Amino acid sequence: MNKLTVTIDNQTFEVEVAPNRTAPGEYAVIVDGAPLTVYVPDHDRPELADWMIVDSRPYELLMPSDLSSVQTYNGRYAVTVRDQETHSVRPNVGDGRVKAPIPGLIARLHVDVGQAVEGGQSLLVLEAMKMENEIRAPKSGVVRQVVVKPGQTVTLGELLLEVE
Amino acid sequence: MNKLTVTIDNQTFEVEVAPNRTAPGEYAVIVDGAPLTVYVPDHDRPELADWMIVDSRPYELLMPSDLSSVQTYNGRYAVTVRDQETHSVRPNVGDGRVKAPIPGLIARLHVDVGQAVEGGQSLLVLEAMKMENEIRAPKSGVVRQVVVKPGQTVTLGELLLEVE
Amino acid sequence: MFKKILIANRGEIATRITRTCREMGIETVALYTRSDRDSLHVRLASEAVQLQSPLRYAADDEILEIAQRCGADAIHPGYGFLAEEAGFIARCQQAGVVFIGPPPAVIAAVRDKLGAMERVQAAGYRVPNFIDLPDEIVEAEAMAAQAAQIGYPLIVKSARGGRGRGARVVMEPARLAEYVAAARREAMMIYGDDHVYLERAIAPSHYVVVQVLGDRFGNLVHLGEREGSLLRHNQKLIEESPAPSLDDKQRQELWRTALEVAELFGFENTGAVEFLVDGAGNFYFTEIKGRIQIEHGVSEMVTGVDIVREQIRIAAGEPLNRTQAEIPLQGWAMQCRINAEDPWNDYLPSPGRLTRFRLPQGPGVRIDSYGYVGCQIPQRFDPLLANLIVKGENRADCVARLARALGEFRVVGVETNIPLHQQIVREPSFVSGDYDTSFISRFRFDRHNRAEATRRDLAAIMAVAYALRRRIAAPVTPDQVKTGWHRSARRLPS
Amino acid sequence: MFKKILIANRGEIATRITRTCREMGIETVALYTRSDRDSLHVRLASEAVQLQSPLRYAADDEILEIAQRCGADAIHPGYGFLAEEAGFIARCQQAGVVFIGPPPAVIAAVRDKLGAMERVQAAGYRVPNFIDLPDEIVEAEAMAAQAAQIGYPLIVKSARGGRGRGARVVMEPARLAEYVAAARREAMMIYGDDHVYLERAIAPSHYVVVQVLGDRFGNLVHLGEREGSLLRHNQKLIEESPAPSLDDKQRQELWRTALEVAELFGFENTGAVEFLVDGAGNFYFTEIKGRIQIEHGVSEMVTGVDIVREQIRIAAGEPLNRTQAEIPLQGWAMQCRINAEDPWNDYLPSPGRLTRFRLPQGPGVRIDSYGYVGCQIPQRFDPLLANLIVKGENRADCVARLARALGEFRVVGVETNIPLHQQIVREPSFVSGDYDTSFISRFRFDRHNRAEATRRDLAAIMAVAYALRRRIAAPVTPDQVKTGWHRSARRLPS
Repeated sequence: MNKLTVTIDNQTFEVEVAPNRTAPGEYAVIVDGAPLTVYVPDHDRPELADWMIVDSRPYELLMPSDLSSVQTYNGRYAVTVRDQETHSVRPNVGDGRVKAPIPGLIARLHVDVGQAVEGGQSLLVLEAMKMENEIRAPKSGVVRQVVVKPGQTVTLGELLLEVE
Repeated sequence: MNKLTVTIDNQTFEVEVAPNRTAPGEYAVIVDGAPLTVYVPDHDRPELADWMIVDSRPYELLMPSDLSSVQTYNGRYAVTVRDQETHSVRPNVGDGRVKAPIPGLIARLHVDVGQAVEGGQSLLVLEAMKMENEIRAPKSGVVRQVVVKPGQTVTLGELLLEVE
Repeated sequence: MFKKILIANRGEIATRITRTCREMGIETVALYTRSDRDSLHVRLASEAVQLQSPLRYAADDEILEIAQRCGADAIHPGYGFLAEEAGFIARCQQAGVVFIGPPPAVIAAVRDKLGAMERVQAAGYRVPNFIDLPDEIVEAEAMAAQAAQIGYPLIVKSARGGRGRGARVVMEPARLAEYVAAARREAMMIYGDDHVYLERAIAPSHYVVVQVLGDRFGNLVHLGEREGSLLRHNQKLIEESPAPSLDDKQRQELWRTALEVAELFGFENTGAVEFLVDGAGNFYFTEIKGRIQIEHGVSEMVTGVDIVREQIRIAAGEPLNRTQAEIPLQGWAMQCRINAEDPWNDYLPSPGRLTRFRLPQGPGVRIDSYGYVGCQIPQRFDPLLANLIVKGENRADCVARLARALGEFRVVGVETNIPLHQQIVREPSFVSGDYDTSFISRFRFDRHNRAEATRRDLAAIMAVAYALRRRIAAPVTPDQVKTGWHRSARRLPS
Repeated sequence: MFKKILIANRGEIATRITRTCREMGIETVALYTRSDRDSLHVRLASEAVQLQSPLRYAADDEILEIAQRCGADAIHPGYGFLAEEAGFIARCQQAGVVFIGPPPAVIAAVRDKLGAMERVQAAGYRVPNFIDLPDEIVEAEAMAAQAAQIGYPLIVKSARGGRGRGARVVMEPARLAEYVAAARREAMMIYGDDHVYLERAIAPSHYVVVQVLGDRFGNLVHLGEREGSLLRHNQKLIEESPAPSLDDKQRQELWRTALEVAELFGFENTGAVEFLVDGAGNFYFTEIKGRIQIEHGVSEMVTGVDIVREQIRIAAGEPLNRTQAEIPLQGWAMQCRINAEDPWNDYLPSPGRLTRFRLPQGPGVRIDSYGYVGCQIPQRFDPLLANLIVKGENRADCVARLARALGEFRVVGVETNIPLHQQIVREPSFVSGDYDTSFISRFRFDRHNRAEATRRDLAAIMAVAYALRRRIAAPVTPDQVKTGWHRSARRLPS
């Protein structure tokens, strides 16, 4: 039995979840005290497990592996899942290391090492798919290092610069 | 270099095929003396290798693993591929053992053990997808054994009966 | 308007109905069996309930109970299963659940194929010669005596099913008893009733139906006609609208007749008034289908009317929101039924999991299917996997578009009849529109009239495919080539 | 008619053009770069040639050479790249290859955005206030002096590109120099020419264009209008036809004006005459696009005309085969541009391999895309992945259908803006049709007005997803739960 705090859009739920040992793919879930049965039809084929049935209500689902959102027939919902037995299940972000969110070409650099920046300030422009994409500071601080130069091609996740 | 005899619909070609050692995915092919270059764009991902480019002509392809046909944008072509270094590359069929070509229910049996049958004669009726499917004798002979009974469910490839 | 509709069907038609309900803001209850659970009609529903009865989608009591339990205020039957069961419709009415279709009295009248023909004949319209074949006639001689009154060739038809499944053409007296027995058996299997009748075959002929819409206030309109003469074993392969076999004068007369016949039956909701057209252009009423048909999309394409939406609106008691003059007939539409079956292996059904399912796209192309990549196509049910419907400005554009769309449509995981359709749409008699019900019997498979240059390219391709498979099956080393490789290749799953 | 057409483009438009060529029986030559090779436009072509020049699809010399080598008798440029390059068109003519588009003199006239506005103004039609900003004006003061003549807010536009990429709105003098520099840079990058001009912004307003077709015999017709007021950063997100912002009287006047303006330029082939409509209903000519546009399918849906087919026919010297009266405008159509980008992460482009690509199906839905399951979406090019086009009997049906189709459309492997479109099509101002170019700036992301019952279900679902992932990442044993598991979970690719 996992005790979780789940936020969907702006609403937070206390959720307990436990697999039904006698019915594979079925989970007994209690949301804010109300019991629900969640069935994972393709539980034996995780690569196809893109839908679930809550009581009798089917939901097609798309979600990133960090469970930070979910897309259904009706659109996208912002999600956070917190395991009450641990502090956080989300990857630790915002440590100031700015990585390329997409492969591309460094078109322009707006900051130098040692420069003070404010959170949200434009750090550089990454050109990809014929678009100029501004990369902004994740937090206020000082630029500690700049790893890339204009004209340089970067790959996904490559460290660009660091704000301290 | 493989020497093959390839029949497409009703036309037979003598074909030699050799991989280009310096260009991965590229094959030098000689068809009835005429040289062609065949490129397999997804040669490094065989599960996606469903198209090839002949000289500059792309072909999308669907083919069974026994290479007995090929479907392209323009339709289906009957195929035989014979390796001149061996007798046959096609699985040995027609040995008289009649197997279920589809899972289903034995609706009716038309023959008994010991009965003489002619090639093409109806042996039994297999019900599947709300259709009655007649299963016919692969060759003339005598029914040696009948493995199934009416009302029985059979799986794909299950032995039904044998004609000797 | 309804809040929630239970859709008592499966596959492409259940998915099709779900789509319109979604657009109308109506919740849906889907039904499914274990083997059918992957279908899009389940995934796209607001609620989904697994059927327990072995009767599956024909489990009338269970389905009505589910509708009540889920709070559905209406049931859409689709086609087949519970679509034309007067008893079921009456039980729905008693239970306070609206049945989306004609009222039970209308259904009873049109499902009585013999009575319907008699009524239409009595009203002065032409019908084929026919004669009842009551159950008590089981001796070959007695059958032959009945048959002699209408002559050969004739068709044995289910009194409940009419044309379609279970119907059998008898060319000569010697086969009559055998075919009647088979037709009775199949009618029992499909319709639960082995009552059959004999009808003089008008063959070759044209199968033409007029789609009608009628509300409960007596307003009745048609949505043009469809031709479905391209059949194999009484199953339509391709349908089109307008009918290429009719000229404009015949067309007008057919529409008028269809509306008059529908009025004879007090017809309500949607249905198709069906006719045979002989070589001389005479048309013969055969039956009224009191339900939506697989090929309804063809009429939707030429009229712009969503027939399922109109069915729902009419069942909810709304009047038709258009007059005949407000229903333009524009362009030309055709539909290919894409079946999971193998035409090169006796049309055996081909269940399996779809590993590729690339739909054709672009202008004038519509797909109605329950499939998607990853979907398991069940073996238990009808092999219809998808309706491919295209529209063009005229018939020539429409045929070219259909050929283009078939070429783009790629399915891996099951065999399909797409290559068969590809051959049909290139047949000169199909391209010219000059075909009738004898088309398939005259159709030669694998006509080898294709470009030699393509065959040469394909020979090269198949040689490379052979070389690739050899490498995948077992990395080639000189030893293996000479010794055991070919045996291992034979063990590959085919 | 042409035997073989080289399609000098990529992605959805190249695929779109290929489809019509297939239907016309015309062979095609596709071009591709290494990163673009998976695209459907390559797979569906009769021939495909890999581009060598780093200019890629803008490599005019290489492309003309390929056309000649392959024996193509015509080139279709699609949009962008070589679509409106008068010099290239002239070189095609000299080489004996037909360019499918307007003649070079017409292109030169309409690409000269300043000259075109002057000409239309001189003919008595309303245009926005504008002023040239020659290259030699680089000082902020000089710029400000020019700008002061037309007033703020104003738009900096590329003299070659017009509205769209590179255009920038300037609200106050302080930002003018900065924005002009940025616009010049982007104009150089996109169009190879940094000439810009200033135009008084009419904002909020409506962007309305009239699609026209003209043959070389002087026949000119329109295919109704489209509204494209729903923009983000000058990129249209949703287009529709008819324009909801116009009444029938305005519509008629707009059509007449568009045809008169097109005639002013001796317009030939297909194009769009573009207007801004202010809050008072006055419309201002802004430019003529001398090419097919991304959103042409919307006009195809309401007219039934295949615009690409007409382009090809006109370029082949055929006269228009219909009069204005023979072009019915029926129903309502809308298009969503589905981009491979992440609206929840600053709209960053999202290249990747499509592992799911489930298209919406059913009545009134059309998809134009180059994608399919297994296709690699490249990073180098425009993020446009698919045009989703739907048609309904009226605007309300069309909006409902669009919402339904967006819900069915499932893409895995790249992020898309589908969820953004889903929010937009439920916004009251969009649903009512009462929106203008200020829509996106007033649009609030993630408006939380959805059913609480759904949120509760999703909370349960996310809890199960969490439990499932935990099991997949590492089978749960009591030890692992308490010790190291959460660290390993963080190492999952996100």
